[in-house]
Amino acid sequence: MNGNILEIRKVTKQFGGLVAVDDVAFAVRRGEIFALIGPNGAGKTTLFNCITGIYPPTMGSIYFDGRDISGSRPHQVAQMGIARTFQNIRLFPFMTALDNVKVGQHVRMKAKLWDAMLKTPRERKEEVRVRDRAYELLRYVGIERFADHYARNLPYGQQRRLEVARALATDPKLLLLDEPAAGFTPQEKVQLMKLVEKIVADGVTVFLIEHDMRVVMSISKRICVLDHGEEIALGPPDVVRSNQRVIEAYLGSQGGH
Amino acid sequence: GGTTGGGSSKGTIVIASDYPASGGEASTGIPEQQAVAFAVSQHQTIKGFTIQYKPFDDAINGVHDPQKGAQNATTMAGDSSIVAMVGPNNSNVAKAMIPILAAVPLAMVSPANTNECLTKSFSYCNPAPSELRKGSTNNYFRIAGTDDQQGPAMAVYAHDTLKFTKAAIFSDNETFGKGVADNFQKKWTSLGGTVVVRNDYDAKNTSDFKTYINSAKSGGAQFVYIGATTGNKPCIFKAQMKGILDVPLTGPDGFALDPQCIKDAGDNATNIYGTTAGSDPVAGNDPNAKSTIDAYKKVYSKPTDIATYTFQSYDCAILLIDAIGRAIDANQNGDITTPVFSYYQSDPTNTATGGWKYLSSQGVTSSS
Amino acid sequence: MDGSPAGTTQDSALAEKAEEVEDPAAIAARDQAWTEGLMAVRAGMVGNRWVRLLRWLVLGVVIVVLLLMARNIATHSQPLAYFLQTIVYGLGSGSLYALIALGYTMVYGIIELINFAHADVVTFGGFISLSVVTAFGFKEGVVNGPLILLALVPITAGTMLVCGLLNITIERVAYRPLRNAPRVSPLITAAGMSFVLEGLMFLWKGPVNNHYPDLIPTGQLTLIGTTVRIKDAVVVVLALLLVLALDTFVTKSKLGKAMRATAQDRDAASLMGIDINRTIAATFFIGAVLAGFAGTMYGLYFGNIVFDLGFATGLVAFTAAVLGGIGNIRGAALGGLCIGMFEAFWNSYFVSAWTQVMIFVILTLVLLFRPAGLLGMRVPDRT
Amino acid sequence: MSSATVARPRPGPRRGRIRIGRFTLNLRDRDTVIYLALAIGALAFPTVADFVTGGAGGSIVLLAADAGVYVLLALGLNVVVGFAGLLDLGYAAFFAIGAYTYALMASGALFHTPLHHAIHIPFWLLLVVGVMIAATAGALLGAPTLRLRGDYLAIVTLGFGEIVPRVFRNAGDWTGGINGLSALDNPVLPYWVDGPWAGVGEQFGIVKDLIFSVANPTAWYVLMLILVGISVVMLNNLRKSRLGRAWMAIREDETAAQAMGINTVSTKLLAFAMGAATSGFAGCFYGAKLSLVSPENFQFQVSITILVMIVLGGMGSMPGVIVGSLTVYLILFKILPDAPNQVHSLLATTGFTAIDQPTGDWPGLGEFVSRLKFLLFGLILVTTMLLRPGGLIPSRAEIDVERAAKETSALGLEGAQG
Amino acid sequence: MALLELKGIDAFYARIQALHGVSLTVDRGEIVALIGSNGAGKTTTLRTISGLMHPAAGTITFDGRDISSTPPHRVVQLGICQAPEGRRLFQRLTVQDNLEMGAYSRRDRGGIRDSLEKVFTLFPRVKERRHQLAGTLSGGEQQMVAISRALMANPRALMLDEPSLGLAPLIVDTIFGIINEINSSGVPILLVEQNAVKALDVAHRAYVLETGTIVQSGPGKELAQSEEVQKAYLGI
Ligand SMILES: Nc1ncnc2c1ncn2[C@@H]1O[C@H](COP(=O)(O)OP(=O)(O)OP(=O)(O)O)[C@@H](O)[C@H]1O
Ligand SMILES: Nc1ncnc2c1ncn2[C@@H]1O[C@H](COP(=O)(O)OP(=O)(O)OP(=O)(O)O)[C@@H](O)[C@H]1O
Ligand SMILES: [Mg+2]
Ligand SMILES: [Mg+2]
Repeated sequence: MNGNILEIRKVTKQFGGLVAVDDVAFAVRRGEIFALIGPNGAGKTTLFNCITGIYPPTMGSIYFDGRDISGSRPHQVAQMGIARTFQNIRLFPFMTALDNVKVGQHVRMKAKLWDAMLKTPRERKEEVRVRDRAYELLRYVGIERFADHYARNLPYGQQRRLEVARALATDPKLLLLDEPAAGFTPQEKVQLMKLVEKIVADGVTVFLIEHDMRVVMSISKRICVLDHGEEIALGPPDVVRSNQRVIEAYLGSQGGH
Repeated sequence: GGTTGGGSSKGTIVIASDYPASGGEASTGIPEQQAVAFAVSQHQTIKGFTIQYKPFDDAINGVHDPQKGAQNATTMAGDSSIVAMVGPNNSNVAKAMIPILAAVPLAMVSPANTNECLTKSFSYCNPAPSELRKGSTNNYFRIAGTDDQQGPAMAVYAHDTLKFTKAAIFSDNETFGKGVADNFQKKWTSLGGTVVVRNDYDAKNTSDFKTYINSAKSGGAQFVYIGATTGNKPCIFKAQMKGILDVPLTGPDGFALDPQCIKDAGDNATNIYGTTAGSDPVAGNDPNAKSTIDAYKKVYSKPTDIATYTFQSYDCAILLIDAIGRAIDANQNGDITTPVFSYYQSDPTNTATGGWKYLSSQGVTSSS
Repeated sequence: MDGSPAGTTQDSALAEKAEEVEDPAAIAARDQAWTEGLMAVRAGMVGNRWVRLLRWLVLGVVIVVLLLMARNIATHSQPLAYFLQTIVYGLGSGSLYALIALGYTMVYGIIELINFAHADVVTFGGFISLSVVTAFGFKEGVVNGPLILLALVPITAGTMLVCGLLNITIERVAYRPLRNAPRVSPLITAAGMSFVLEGLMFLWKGPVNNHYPDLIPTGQLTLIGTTVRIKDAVVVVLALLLVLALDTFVTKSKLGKAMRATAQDRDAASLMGIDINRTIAATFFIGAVLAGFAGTMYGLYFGNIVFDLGFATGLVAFTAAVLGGIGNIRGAALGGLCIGMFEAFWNSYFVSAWTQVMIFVILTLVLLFRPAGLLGMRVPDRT
Repeated sequence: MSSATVARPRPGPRRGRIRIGRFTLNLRDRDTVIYLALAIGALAFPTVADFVTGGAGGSIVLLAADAGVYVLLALGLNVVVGFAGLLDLGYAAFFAIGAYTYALMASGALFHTPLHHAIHIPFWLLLVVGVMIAATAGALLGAPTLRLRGDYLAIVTLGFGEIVPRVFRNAGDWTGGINGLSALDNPVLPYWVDGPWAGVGEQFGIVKDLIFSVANPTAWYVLMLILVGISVVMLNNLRKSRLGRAWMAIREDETAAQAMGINTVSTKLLAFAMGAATSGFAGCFYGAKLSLVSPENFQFQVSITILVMIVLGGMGSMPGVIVGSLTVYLILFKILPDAPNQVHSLLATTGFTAIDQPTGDWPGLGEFVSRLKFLLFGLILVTTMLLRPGGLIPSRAEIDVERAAKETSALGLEGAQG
Repeated sequence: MALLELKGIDAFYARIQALHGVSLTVDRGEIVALIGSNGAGKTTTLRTISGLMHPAAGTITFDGRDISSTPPHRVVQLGICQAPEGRRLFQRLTVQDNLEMGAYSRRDRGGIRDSLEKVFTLFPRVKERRHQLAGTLSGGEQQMVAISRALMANPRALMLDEPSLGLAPLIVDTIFGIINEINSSGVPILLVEQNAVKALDVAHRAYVLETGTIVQSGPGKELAQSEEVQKAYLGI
């Protein structure tokens, strides 16, 4: 095993005639913040979906921690240690923030059907542990005071945080964030960056998709750029920023930021 | 049960009934209920006691429900003014009620249960009648012909009188219908007849009988036998035969003698043969029956007020009222079951159908 | 799942993977299948391997049944005539199912409600036209011949109108107030409305079968031993015409488009300037107009109507709508025809006590392979 | 940040709480109060019934025991529909399976089948076996539905609801066909279980087994109470456990649930299995008490009735479901069937017998009321739903939806974003 | 008199009050920006104007008519059109059908065809995908369709709710270009944006909304200089 936590090996994803991801190959290193950028419809979310098992890749394979995970089902992928957030927030709207996070810990719990029905001491102990951990995570992302609120009633920004907390609850080794800063004010973006850095510092690798160049350029170690499903650049922010193809296809005037 | 005293009369005696009186099955249940009410209205007192009538409904959401039947039975058992009941209409409700009322005991007389295993012990009966009563004495009587009689009777008639050899047999796939059809088929084949097609249709889900008619036609059937009750559309079958297959329709009294059948069959209402467990009260010309029927029609004038088992239900009520009289005479302290049974042995004169008379001579109604 | 420790399932899944060496082309082919409707529901289904296994199993069963049917068909004394006649009858009842299924599909399509009361509106329609027909004294033998059609057309039209108004009223009273309530609440009022309608018809026409006079002129055409009566032809042709008209209307007309938009996102639709209340009411109206037609046809074709007819018929018609792909007009028509045809064939060649069982078995199988019905399509769940 | 707009005070921590050993009762919690009231009501019921009817409470107590069957069914369906959000329109199928399991294994029925050997397994054992079989059936029947979402699932379950009773009806060799199976065994409680104090020396001065029979309504009632009690406790535990949260997560957003590592397939199967298991309880009790099962009594109407019970009570909320099932049961099995007789006697006592007499088209008021039953039931359903769209005792989530819906607009536009 | 005017609007979600006496105006030919942090009530304001929610207190007038309790489809027919938050496309209709739905209340066939052409030139990507089902588009593509759909109505007043959300930087530039272009043809625009830099840059006037209350207003450029705004919304 090498320093790569995730390896995308020549992955292609087609929808009918449309090639959404075209023969993409790169690796995410353990402990880094890796960003995936590219114009709208470039195939970024699709690649996330391939990684998390929502779609099987048409061709190619994906290795996580040295194991081939292509074709695994989403819950298996989550069990192995990949968590994600969604481009359009997908919380459990009629569950409290606390319960949302508790659901996140599902894979790391051991209680069996009988334990639950009979409320065995084992189960009770585990529930206490899960509850404490959930509060801890809510505190971690800064929304502990919303613990009792239904997810749907949280303001948008807090929903994003909650989604992160829920993802972290699965104890991931790799966290995929799909446009985490969308709809944030600059202030909130700064807070988000801090949060992401904290997460990485705690030993989780972060792989994110983001359109805000200020966020991307300032926190990511390396960036991969997709255009029309193809990889057009890969490297540290400085290199990518000055790449002519990237500027043409994606950055435009904002490239300077 | 027992009789209670008090008031101006010596006391009040209540006769109960248990029929499906709501939803689709009300087409038979309500007239049955009305017939009992009518019988009671004709005999408001007996030997100084006032007779009252209390109907129970065993249908839930329009379908007869044995659990409801059992509940009704428990209520009857707990109500000391109720001495006997008429009904039920459905054999599986009877199965739920018999064990409860046998323990009391409280007499039940059904105009409509035809399942032979309720009273007769055949090897295939599960449970045997005695098991059903769980050791108590018999409390259950009926005046309806059992399924093992009507079917064979028609088979013999079709074979010997009509000289047919090829039959198409159908049923509504319900307790009564399938029972008679099975028994018909057994007898028919034993007589050497050919069965060109045998199918049991789902009455609720079937409106289109043309495929069945077609299968009968292409097999060259000389007549059709359907085991069903009127509500389960045998006569609509006949209506749809129009222009496709012009052969007689035969069946049990469950529909064949029901005036509703003539309506259902529309302009194809000819050539229908039926067996009956007794003499047909409506078509027959027993003057006694006719006057009763006319009196009933005066009160209940709608055509839908007469259906299958309506006058059989009336008979059951009359039977019970007479038995109550005997019980009072014999001072049997409210034991109606014994008089009811003894009544079968004697010679009745005042019922609308006389149906039970025919049956009692066959000795099939009680297995005591 | 609670029973299996986290590790084992995943390990075995990986082990399986390792054994399977599939060439890219095969993977691509499999993928193609996914995109065609299956992929959409990948989330929430059993692993590939099981699906493939099941597929073979089911295919086997289907082949056996087909062979049996073929044998029965072939060994019949008049194979061809009997077969064709069965088709004719299957088409007849199938087109009635189709008509009723349309009402379910339209309402479901727009407000995702299984409108349990729909088939009762059909029955209601039948009773209305029956009453008018009786009031005018039309009976078999009294009036016949083509002239009767002159009377039947306005009667049917009137029935359709009355049913439409009735359905709009029902929608207004029982469904609209619950438009934002939990999904099942309107389902219960729909069941309640069904009881109410059946209760009313029970009071009105009693519990018995009501004979419906056989008014369509007699006359028939016999070819290769197969008889097609005017009745059969009228029902099938009119039903198909209506389906076509409706389909064109929904796909082409502005109101039709408004319906589709309203179905998908009510808020957004109203932001386009669509009056959603009117659109939903219109949907109910159209569904009920078809119901009125179906009710009259039902009476004329089968010769009777009973107050609780809707209960069982509705179940089958709704099944037909689902089979075809609920929300899809052509799907409902196809589903109705399929079920009518299947019933006819099963009754003709097999034991009819199992007909209903087989219908639902087939429905389940079809949904197993096309989770959105025969013609239904589902948009993948985008993340 | 807009925390101020949504922040709401958390309920006071300690007030209104009673501690009993390890358990704390929170009297400010609506559900606790309802459970408490139900429990007290249930315990007092036989005595009260006896008192009110002047010693003839037996039939009411039996009625209550029968009602328990539906309570169990509703609780089970609530797991599938209310917790996991899987609309099941064929729940009666599992009820049928439970009842037939009892019927075949606790009667002479199997003697008449190709097996030729009757099996008489005691009721108490069959409770467990029946639950297992029903749960297995639930999982098996659930399997093909798992790929389906929303109402496609509903229609397949509806299909099962139609298939299962028909199979029982058509497989006459094994199931008694249309005639069903009857004369099933009654449960027997050995004397050493109910203790010498129960049936001391009636006949020979020796203790004897307690036999459940019609003559002994309280026994049935207590048995049902215990079954309901066990189910309520277990299902409530489940609801608040890891599994319960997984069900709710699936209900809310299946894709997101998967992404959280929930195996939706097995979790949904478990929901079906748990729902079916509860109906297995109900089926055993039903068979044992009625001593009869027949295919006609597990039709679509039963499934719908149970669904009506849970929706009317408040889907997802267990006390709501209990109250709902009791209410609907009371209406369907007591109030509506009794109405005509009530009218008869009311008219008789008030002297208005004239309008109770049938004349011409008028069947008499009592009879008329009897014909109104269908209509009345329908009207009750519609009006209750209109007045309380979330049910009589809605779950917390539904209270919220309802409020939002009411206040968002009178137009019927959606409040929440799609 | 202003074309669109809100006076003292209160709005509620269940128990939660989302707007507290919000007053604002949009004049003919103006671009007005509405900025504020998450959950401030921006979307709620737009929903109230569109008639998707009705204010508990206060009045909304458009062109002199009170539209406080007008249903949304009537509001659209009056000429106020909105590209809602969260795109809200008709997922199972094709892109082209979605665009046609945008022109639902228009009757001029020729005009509709012109608008379609115009939208296609603005967003080539949309043209490329016009036969695809809207539900399968990528997030950004959906956003483009949502904006295009609003343009199809040929509105008298346009409201855009976070039009740049989820768009690539290049497209964001395009969007703001388009906003200017539409405005220069005389259509007033009420713009809700997180990207306050750009929003304040194009806006003639702007309002700052905080927890349901307007806390600041003034010409866009001026607000961009304001210290609080800079700190909270410009990330400076
Ligand atoms: N299920 C699907 N069926 C058909 N086409 C699809 C499907 N999912 C995605 N696509 C197409 O694949 C392409 C890539 O989509 P994807 O969501 O990956 O883009 P993206 O890079 O995330 O873009 P954005 O930044 O706008 O979110 C898009 O053109 C989209 O239309
Ligand atoms: N459907 C709802 N139910 C309950 N509360 C809601 C709902 N929608 C919004 N809210 C609340 O109303 C307030 C205002 O929300 P609104 O959506 O108008 O904010 P916004 O300014 O548009 O924020 P954003 O930038 O996140 O879109 C927030 O506190 C939010 O939590
Ligand atoms: Mg994306
Ligand atoms: Mg907003």
